[in-house]
Order: sequence, then C-alpha cells, then structure tokens
Amino acid sequence: MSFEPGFHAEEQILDEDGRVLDGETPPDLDDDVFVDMYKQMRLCRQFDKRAVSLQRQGRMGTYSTMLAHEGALVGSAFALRDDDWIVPYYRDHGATVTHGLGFEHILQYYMGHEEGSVVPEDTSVFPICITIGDQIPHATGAGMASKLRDGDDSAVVCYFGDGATSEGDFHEGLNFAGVFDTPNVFFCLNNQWAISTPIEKQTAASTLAQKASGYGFDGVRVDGMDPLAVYEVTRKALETARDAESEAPRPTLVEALLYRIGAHNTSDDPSNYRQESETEPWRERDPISRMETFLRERGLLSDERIAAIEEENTEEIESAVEIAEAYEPDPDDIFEHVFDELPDRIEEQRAAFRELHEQYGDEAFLRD
Amino acid sequence: MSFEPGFHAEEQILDEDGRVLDGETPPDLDDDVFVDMYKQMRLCRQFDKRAVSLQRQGRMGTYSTMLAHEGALVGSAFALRDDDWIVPYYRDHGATVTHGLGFEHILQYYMGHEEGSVVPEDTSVFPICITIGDQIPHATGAGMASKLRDGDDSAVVCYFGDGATSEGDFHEGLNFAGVFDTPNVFFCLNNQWAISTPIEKQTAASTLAQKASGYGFDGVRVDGMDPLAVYEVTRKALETARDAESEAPRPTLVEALLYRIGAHNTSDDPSNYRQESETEPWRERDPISRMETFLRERGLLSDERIAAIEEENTEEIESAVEIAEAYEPDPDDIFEHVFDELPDRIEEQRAAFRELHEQYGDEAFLRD
Amino acid sequence: MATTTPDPAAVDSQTLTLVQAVREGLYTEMKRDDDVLILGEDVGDNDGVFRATEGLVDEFGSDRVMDTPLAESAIIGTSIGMAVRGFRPVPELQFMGFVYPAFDQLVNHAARFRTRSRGRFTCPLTVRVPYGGGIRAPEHHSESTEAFFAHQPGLKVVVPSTPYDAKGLLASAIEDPDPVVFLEPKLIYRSFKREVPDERYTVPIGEANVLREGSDVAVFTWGAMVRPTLEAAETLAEDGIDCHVVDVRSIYPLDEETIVDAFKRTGRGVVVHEAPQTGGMAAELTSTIQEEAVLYQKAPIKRITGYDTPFPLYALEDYYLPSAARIEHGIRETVEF
Amino acid sequence: MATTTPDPAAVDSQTLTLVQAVREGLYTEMKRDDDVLILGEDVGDNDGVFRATEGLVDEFGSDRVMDTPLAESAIIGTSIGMAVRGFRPVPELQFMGFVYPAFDQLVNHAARFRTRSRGRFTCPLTVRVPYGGGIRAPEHHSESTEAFFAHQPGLKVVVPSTPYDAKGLLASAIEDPDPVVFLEPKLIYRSFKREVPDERYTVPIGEANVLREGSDVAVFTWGAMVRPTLEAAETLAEDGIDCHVVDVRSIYPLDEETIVDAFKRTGRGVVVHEAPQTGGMAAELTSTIQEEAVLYQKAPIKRITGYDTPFPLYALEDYYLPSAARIEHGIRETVEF
Ligand SMILES: Cc1ncc(C[n+]2csc(CCOP(=O)(O)OP(=O)(O)O)c2C)c(N)n1
Ligand SMILES: Cc1ncc(C[n+]2csc(CCOP(=O)(O)OP(=O)(O)O)c2C)c(N)n1
Ligand SMILES: [Mg+2]
Ligand SMILES: [Mg+2]
Repeated sequence: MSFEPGFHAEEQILDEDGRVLDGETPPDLDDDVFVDMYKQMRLCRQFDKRAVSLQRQGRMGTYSTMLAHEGALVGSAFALRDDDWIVPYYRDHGATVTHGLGFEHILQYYMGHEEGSVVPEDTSVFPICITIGDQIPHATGAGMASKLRDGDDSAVVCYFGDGATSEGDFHEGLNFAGVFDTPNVFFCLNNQWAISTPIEKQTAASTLAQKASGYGFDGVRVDGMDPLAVYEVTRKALETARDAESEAPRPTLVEALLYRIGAHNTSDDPSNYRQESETEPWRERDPISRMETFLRERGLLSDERIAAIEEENTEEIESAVEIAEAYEPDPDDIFEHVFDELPDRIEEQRAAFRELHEQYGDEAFLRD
Repeated sequence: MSFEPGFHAEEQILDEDGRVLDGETPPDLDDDVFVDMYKQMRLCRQFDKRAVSLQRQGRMGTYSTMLAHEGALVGSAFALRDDDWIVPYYRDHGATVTHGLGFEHILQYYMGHEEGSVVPEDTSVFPICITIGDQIPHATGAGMASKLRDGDDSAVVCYFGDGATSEGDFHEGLNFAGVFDTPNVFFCLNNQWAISTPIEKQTAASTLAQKASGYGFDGVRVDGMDPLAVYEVTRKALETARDAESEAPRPTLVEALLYRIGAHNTSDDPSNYRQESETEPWRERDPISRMETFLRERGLLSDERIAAIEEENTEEIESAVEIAEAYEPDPDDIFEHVFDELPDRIEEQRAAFRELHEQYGDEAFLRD
Repeated sequence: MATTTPDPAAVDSQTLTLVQAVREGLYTEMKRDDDVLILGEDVGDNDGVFRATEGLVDEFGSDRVMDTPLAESAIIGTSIGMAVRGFRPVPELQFMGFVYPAFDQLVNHAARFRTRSRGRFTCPLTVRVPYGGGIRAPEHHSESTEAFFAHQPGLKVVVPSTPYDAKGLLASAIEDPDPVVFLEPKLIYRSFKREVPDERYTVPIGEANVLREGSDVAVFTWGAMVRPTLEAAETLAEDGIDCHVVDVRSIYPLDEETIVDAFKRTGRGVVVHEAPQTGGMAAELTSTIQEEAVLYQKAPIKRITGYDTPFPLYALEDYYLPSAARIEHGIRETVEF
Repeated sequence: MATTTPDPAAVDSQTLTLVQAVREGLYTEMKRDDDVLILGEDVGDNDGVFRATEGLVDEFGSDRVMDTPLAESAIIGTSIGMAVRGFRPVPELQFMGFVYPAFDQLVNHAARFRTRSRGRFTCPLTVRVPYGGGIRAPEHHSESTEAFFAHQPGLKVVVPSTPYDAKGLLASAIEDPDPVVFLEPKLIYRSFKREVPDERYTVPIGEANVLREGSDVAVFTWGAMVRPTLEAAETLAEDGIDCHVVDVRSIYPLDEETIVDAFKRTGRGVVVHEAPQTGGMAAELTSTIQEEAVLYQKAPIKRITGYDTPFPLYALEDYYLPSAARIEHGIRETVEF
C-alpha cells in the first residue's frame, strides 16, 4: 500500500540510456524541435550552476536547483500553446522560461526584487508561489476563467512538488477542478523529497497519480526524467483539457516521477538526512544524457553543436545576469502597489520614510 | 466518473424491506442486543421530534435532525468498545448518545450552553464540532494519542458528512492517518446533501469511499440505512484499527450511503432547491422499519414491546429535557474557563461586568 | 470628504432591509459588469443562507452564480485565480467563523498579488461575510474579527450599517481594483427598512459618516453596534449629555480626518465594537486619535467592546455584546472623567 | 512581579545562542515530562530547518519527535487531538507565513477547547514559530503577526529576546495548561551568546522585563527589535536623553502593571515593532497605557513599526524594518514634543 521504492511509471518512451523503448514512438515533432528541447534543458542546467555561484558569492538569495527536473520542466512546457497559462512554484523555472519568461526575471526575483514578477504582458505566467500548494486553487480559478471567457480555450498548467500533495489546498483545488471540469493540468514534480521528508513519510498512497481518483478525473504517472514521455503525456492532457465537447473530464493529474538529486536549496545539506548513495540509481536516468543519446543516434547532435549550444546558452544567461544586476530598486518602491490608490496612512508612512531617508541616507537603515 | 444516482453499496445485509439478503448473515449478536439497537434507533427519532418541537417553541436553537441516519449512527456506535473515542459533528448524536452521552448534554448544547460539552469523565466523546471537517485532524491526533500511550488500544471514530470531504482538513487528516497508521475509523455520513449542495456538485468522484486510495488505506461503502451492515463494517474497521501487528494499514474510510430525507436544519427549507419526490425512494429504505421487520420475523419484537420501548424512550427524553431546562447558567460564566488562570485583563473585564450587572440587572443586557 | 451620491428622497427608490440592499447591490453590479461573478456555498438555488443572492442564479445563470463545494480556501483561492485573469469575483463565506480556512489565501495571496508583481497582476475581489452576534446562532457564527483583516496590508475592510450604505459600499467594493472584505452585520439584516435608490450609486470606501452631531463626547462605532450606540446617545441627551456619533464604516483605510476632527470637537472619545478588546480596532482608533490630538484629550479614550473571551454560546451572548446600557454607562464615565 | 529564576551567574551554565537555548529548553522539558512531543516538517532527521531540534530525535526517538507530512493545518489539528487526550505537543511551524493554513485550527479550536467544554477538555499546546525579518529570506518568511494571535481569546503569545528568556519562557509555555504561541526572533537566533543555566527554570508568562531604567521616555518593544532599540537608547544617552526600555516579552497577556508604571515615570512612550502599524500591538499598548495613565501623558505615544505594506522581498527589507536610526529619530520626536 505504501510508496514503492525504485522506478515504476506507466508512461515512458526513452529507456534509461536514451534509446526509444520497444513499441514506443517519439512524439511527432520536427527534428529541430527535439534539438531545441535539448538546448533548453542544458540551459536550465547551466543556469542552475550560475545561480548557485551567484548565491555563493552573495549576489543572490537562497535558490533551489532544477537538477534532474529539466526533462519534466522542458518536456511539459514544450507541449503548451503560447496562450496557455503556467501557475508556477519555485522549482519550475525551466517551464516558465521555456514558456517565454526571461531568466532575468528569475534572477531578479531571487535577488529580492518584486520586479522579477513583472511578467511581460504577452507571457502567460503567474508569479512564483512560495507557500506550498497555495497556487493550486489559483490555477483552478485561472482554468475557470478560461472556461467562462467566450472564445478562450487556453489551458492552465500548475506545477507543484510531492510535498504539496499533502496540503489541503491541493485537495480543494483538484476537487473544484473536477466539479467545474476545468481545463487544467496539475503537474506534480514528484522528486520524492520535501526538504528532508521522503515520499514514504509524505503519504501512504502507493502513487501520487492515484490521488486523482478522489476527484473524478485521470491521474497518470510518467517517467519524469524522460522528456519525450513527459511531452507526450502533457500534450494529451492539454488536448483533453481543451476539449469542451468530450464526455471525459478535462483536468488531469500528472505525476512526473523523478528524484531530487541535489540539495533542497542552497541552505540545505542533504547529508543530514540521507545517504548520497541513494541518489545513484537516479543519476543514471539523467534526462539530459538520455536526450543527448536520443539525438545523437538520430544524427541530430554533434560535439560541435553541443559546444555551440553551450556557448549560446552562456550568452543568454550572462545577458540575463547583466540585466538583473543592473536593476536598482528605489527603496520608496515598498509603498507602491499596495493598492491602486494609496490611502492617506500609507502616504504618510512614505512621507516619513522619505524625510528620514533624505536626512540620514541609506546608512540609517542598512544593517551590516 | 461522476456520482451515480440511486443506491449502490458494496456492503448490505438487510434488503430494502428488512429481510436478510441471500448469502448474508446478520452479525453475531445476542437477541437482546438487536432489540437494544432498535430501541436506540427509535430513541433517536423520538428525540428528533421532541427537539424540533422545542426549537419551534423557542425553547432551543437551530437543530439538525438525524432522520434516516439512525441506522448508521446506532449501528456504528454499537460496534465501539467503551474506551473507544468518538469525535463528532452535529448530526451524529445517535452515536454519541449510544456511546454514553446523556441527551441532556445535546439539549443543553442546542439551548446555547457550553455545559452541554461537559462530557462525563467516563464517556469518551469529544465536544461537538461545528466547523465542517475541522474535527477530522483532531480525530487523527486522538488516534495518534492511543498509539503513543502504552497499553492503550482504544480506537477513534470520527463522524462527518459528505460536504466535509471537500475540506482541506479532511484530506490532511486522512493523509496523516495513513502516514502514522493510526487506529481511526473515518465515518462519512454521505446523506448526499450539504445544505442545498447535492453530492454531484460536491465532487466529481463516483464514490466517497474511493477517496481513501489517496491515503493508502481502505475505503468501503456500506448501505447507511442498514444498521446491521453498518455494524459489521464498523466492527471490522475497529478490529483493523486495533490490530497493531497486522501488515494491513489500520485506518479505514467508511462511506455510509444514505439520504438526508429532512431539511438541513430547522432554519432550512429544502423546497428551495429540491423536489420532495426525490426523497421518495430513500424513504422506502427507512432503517427503523427495516430493523423492525428483521426483529419481527425473528420473533423478537411485538406491538407491546414497541409500545413499551416508545414509552421508555419518552421517559428518557423527558427526563433529559427536564435536566437541560433546569440548568441556569451564571452570566459570569463567560469569563470562566478561558484560561486555567485568568489574566488580569479578563479579571478586570469580569469586575466591570459584575458591577454593571449588579447596578442595572439583566435588563441592561438583554435585547427584546 | 463629501460623497457624491444621490439623495434617496429625490430619485426613484424602494424601501429595503439591509440584506435586500445587499442583494440589490449585487444585482446592480452584475447587470453593469459582465465580469462580476458570485460563488460560494448555497448561493445558487438556495439563494444564499440569508437570501442575499435571491433570484440571482435565475437571472444570471449558473456560470455567474456558482454553487461551490464546501471548501472555503478553494472558494477564495479560485476567486483569486479568476480575479488575476480579469474577472471580479464576489465570493460569499457563510459566517465569520468560516473565514479562517481561507485566511491563508486572503492574507498570503489576495492581499499581495499587486505588490508581489508591482502592479502587473491585480486581485479585484469582494469577499462578502455575514458577521456578528445576537441571532442565537451556534458556535463560530457570531464573531466580528475585522481587526484580523485590517492588520493585513493589501486588504480593505468595510462594514455598512444601513441599507443605503450596504448597496453603495458594495458597489464601491466591487468596482475597486483591489480586494475588499465586505462585512455584513447579520443582526440587522432585517431589523429595519430604509429608502434605497434604484439607480446605481457608490458610497466611497475610506469615508466615515457622522450620524449625530454633538459637543460632549465623540463615539465611534460601526455595523450592528450603531443602533445601541444611537440609543445610548438618545438616553444621554435626555440627561444633557450631547454625543457626536460617527459610523466608521471603513475599517481599512480609516477616515482619519473625520475621526480625529470628531474627537477634537470634544476632547473625549469612546469606541464601541463587538470584537474582543485586546487587539481590536478600538485600540487602533485610540492610538490614531492620540497621535493626532493628544493635546485635545480630556479623558482616556474608552473601549466598550466584547470581552477577551471566546464568543459564548447563545444563552449568554447578550451579556457579551455591548448593550445600549453598557454603552451609556461607558460614555457617562468618559464624560465624567 | 518578581521572577523566581536562578541567577545564571550562580549556577552551572553554558554560553548559548538563542536557537541553542530553544533546543536546550525542548530537551529539558522532554526529559522532565514524557508527554511532551515534538512534531512538524523536518524536525526529525533534519534537526529542524534552523537546527532548533538538533539531536532530539536521536535522544527521544521518532515517537516523540515526529516528522510530519507537509500540512500545517493537520500539524496543529493532530496536535490538538493529542493535547485534548493528555499529551503536551510542541508543534513547529517553519516560518510565520506558513501559520495561516493552520490559523483556523488555532483560533477556532486550540483557543477554544477549554471554554467550549467549560474546562472538561484542555489544549496544552506550544506552537513554535520562527518569525520576523532581516535574514534575506523569500516571500512569506519575514512577517511578524503577533497581533493576530493576541486578538484571539484563549491563546497566549510570548516572544523571547535572549537565550535566557528563550529557555525559561519555553518551559513556562510547555507546562502551561493552555495553548501558547511561542514566537522566535530568527534574526537573532545566532547573533549573540549568553549564559544559560543548565538546570530547569521558568520565566513566567505575563511578565515584562525592564532592560534599562530611564527617566525621559519609556520605550516598549520585544523580540528582534530589542537590540536596535537598546542601540538607539545608547546613542540617545550620549545626548542626555534617558530611555526606560521595556522588553514586553509577553504579548498576551500583557504585563499592564510594568508597562503602565514605566510610562508613568516619564509621561512619554514609544512602541517599536516589526509588524505593520495598523492593528499592530503598538495600538494595543497605546490604548492600554492611555486608559490607565492619560493624566501623565506629555506627548503622543509614538508607534515605530513596519509599514502598512506587505513585507517586501529582501532587497528592500532593511528599509522596512525599524532601524536603530529610525527608532532614535522617533524617540527624539517624542521627547521633544
Ligand atoms: C505552506 C508552506 N509550508 C512550509 C514551507 C517550507 N518549505 C519550503 S519548500 C518545502 C518542501 C516542498 O517540497 P515539495 O512540495 O516536494 O517541492 P520540492 O521542493 O521538492 O520541489 C517546505 C516544507 C512552505 N514554503 N510553505
Ligand atoms: C467550515 C464551515 N463552512 C461552512 C459551514 C456552514 N455549514 C453548516 S452545515 C453545512 C453543510 C454540511 O454538509 P455535510 O458535511 O454533508 O453534513 P450534513 O449536514 O449533510 O450532515 C454547511 C456548509 C460550516 N459549519 N463550517
Ligand atoms: Mg519534492
Ligand atoms: Mg451531507
């Protein structure tokens, strides 16, 4: 009855080494799309390295890497239409960036600037949600919005972790989706850890996908380190989501089975609570290597192309770092955007703040 | 995928008329226990009538009847051991009373007195919980307490309605029960209505019992208007709950399928939202008539015995009404029991209240 | 500040109770703006447990008046999702004590979408909650915890005390681009009727209302406490004590100008509310007043409030709620200080 | 009121940080009383995200130090169930912003079991929550909303500002037969070390602590704001302004006697806290003081607090939090009024 250790997923296309499994076919995509997926996955990994180094240098706050999640994030995001919405948390930048959000946003956010969440008007991405699970009802509501708005058949994909499935908001959000039959894909990155809590202590259910049965729609478990299988599963879920005429319910719960090979975030030390050796079998399923093998075997990738990708990615990242670090917030911004029109009290607080700031400068506020 | 109208339960012993179904055997109980069950069910129905009349006369506040729920409440409570705990809501007095709580408590509670929740020390019943679903984690915690306390193998039964299954606390409470493998029986009175919300608008799941799969333990749907089937299902669930050695998980979700034939409570008018005719098929499954038939066919019940039962019950109820109405609260009680020791501020508030009360009397406070 | 609202005597109007005026307000806003939606438990076929949404599902259909499952966090959470995407949801939570399962969504999200995204995303939401004691209701049905919401930056909080204000404040709340907690004093849902204009009008958020001019003491209150306060003021008038009574109406933002001015007239102040004393809004009013007008102060500003105890079951609720006599007594003490 | 606690200089002691003192307090109480249990996210093998439960699962086993699923409402809800049945759970909620999913269980249930049952059932619970800003943490990690809990009858709320108080207040909270919200100022979890007695002692709930005697102005604060406040007092002393600094420590119940006495000495008062101004505890202190001591009042009681804005992401958090300079400035204004 409890979570079975090891790897078991219903949906998989690439084997552990990246070869197409007998009886499976890769998604029907142009060759260069496959290469783009690969490039985007590498971009995530390169970005993670850069982000961690910025954090170590004190140029950025706590950061959670996507290590081993790249296939799930990029694979799923590639299945989205431009006008589909993403309702994210904090470990899915690979998806939001693939969906059009510049990395400078992610960086600014982790550098402590709300500016990071000023998502461009043509990019359909909600702000990052830090409270675990709370974004799930938002996603259901966003799905209800699509359904209510004439001529809008956009779908809404919500990402969250395995830990989030224990929160009441997961339950309530999915139950509403079932009842209102919303165009939602609930995408669970089951990386088997919530900080130090392993999945067996998170729930006694043997899969997370089966939780969908409580809400009257389908749950599917996919190999979350197989970008092609994730793409396919998400594509189908989105098709269902959009199909208002169908008799079948429209929401889907996708459980992407993967593993948090790295630390929870830059403040976490996994050696407190697990053996490094536990990560080994999962390292061998690395989504980027598997995709690389798949592409190389099809003659779509060479060492030169990889080197070029690496360089293009580096450029993209460095330009994002530059933009992000160039941003200089005005301390006064604290008072902006609390309401459309500021009430007198906040205006007074701002005035008092300005006076003090003018009189004493930054030193009056900054601690060592 | 959605809730199927009409009657479908896995577990049933009595047919619609009260005859034992082919292949089923009644629980292994003494004859007089069967009669006691019947008596207790009638007691519930008689009590409901009296309570509604007290409410109509302005002698009591809003009240929710148990009509058609008597079999589920009494049947399940008969399976409990004295030291098992009940964590109730507001439609399960039949269970708490069967478990030893005098009806005067229920009456006092609905007459607006906290005194109603001064459960006798030897009665293992939590206070009534009004916020839907909130008592479910309490029950899980109470189950954890049994498990943690050496030599305590008491189980904890939690009652709640179909509406409660939509609350986050239902989810979190059951998930904790699965993870900590607690001695709990989660007993859902699925009467198919939450005030005006029918079960199909409550969830898209086709049964409530299947929600258990999300928590890694068993869910079972029983004919909630068949007291014998309910008894059996609860007895087995309690056995499992107590069996610390077993490999199987200990909590169980019981869905008692029944129907709220009456109004939600004395302020509700169901004709606002449903056709009276919808209740007809369910009236025919009345648990008291079915039990009566069962007993009569076994020669355990006569018209005389019924009359005697009716009279004994009336006496019990009238004595409870008398006790309850004799209770006179001291307005000063408001200040008692906020904390073990009252902080100065509350003492001051009490002093000010007393002064005013002495000076002006009750008229200074009571509105028309 | 003056409100630019129609004079009910001069326009077409009907005589309505407060809850009917809420219903009129909802109807008017839904007619005016297709993006206005209602959702909650029993708001559709059942017309709301207090009939505040009577007939609206028939008029606007179940896409705009949605009966939801029993889950307050998701009622607010999905409302947020719809609001961020451009709708103007008006969720109903049935009783004040049932707000708390949704408290996280309100304080951590509804209140913050605008700040979080520097205005890129907004959350125009009006959360309707019947509140307060006095109707012999069960546990959790009688609380008044406006202070919880007023302390959370990013939320506005209003409380009407008349049918006229109910319709007008509701219009302001629904057209407000930010989240508003709209508290309805259910004790006076049906206590009296007043003229309410048929046409649309607004009562601005952030404006208190002087109900009675007076020179001896300023009394501040809101919601269902307005009536016993006015009653006390009448009685005191007979004894020559002249109360200046202010219906605060807007709990956040407070109309500091009107409040402080009222206090300055008299140098004496009393605040009346149902909520427990400690941490209640009376503390905020007191603090605000003395910040601006300490030199005018002739007596301590008195708080006449609920006690620091959980709201009792109904048999004793009348002893808990400030009564006209208690208010009168407190005002007297303040005047005689 | 005097506290009967050991003089750290006279007994065996160790030099500890505040978070180490919390850990010592937990250890001491768990040794003393088998019914004391810890539960929460990451409190076991991971020793708590701040190491406040370091080594406790090894010492006491996973029955008494329970890693739970990620669900705050159930952490508090199951704690209530255990508390009602006689245990003394000490749940940890990881950050202040994650309390809200459990707010319903805290205000509607933990706070009420005793009243609800007229003392038949009680809820001896100590809810530990690291709170406050200044550590460059993400959204929702930096709030200080003590006022929410203080406004709910049936809950006690305490905040230590030193390692000594942390251990002693925690002992009081855990042995208290009623629910206590124990707020830990994480900004100063490791900022300094102090002597903490090895033996068990208690710092009573309901007693404020005078940190500095002074004759010009009384300054009230708690938690992480104690340090910048004392810093400001030092600077002002150089200018001949003599501050009387009170560490409020117990947010509910307030030590009104000490607070009002402190104010009466000087007739001038300042309250410093991190939480937003409106509806914050500074309003409560102000209101309480002027109720008792209006005739002593020489200047408005000043609130130096967070702003009425959501706590900003960390780049600007230093501008949000009261700094020594801001506090100094505010005190000066109060003295010069
Ligand atoms: C409501 C809430 N509680 C606690 C936390 C602290 N916290 C941050 S991340 C985390 C673990 C999340 O695990 P999971 O959902 O599996 O996501 P993952 O980090 O593994 O992707 C916790 C407990 C939080 N952010 N929000
Ligand atoms: C948290 C909460 N929300 C709303 C209510 C108002 N309310 C009282 S009973 C009820 C319906 C409950 O339905 P169900 O759980 O099916 O129980 P039943 O009354 O049918 O036995 C509602 C919505 C409440 N008591 N608590
Ligand atoms: Mg995880
Ligand atoms: Mg029901």
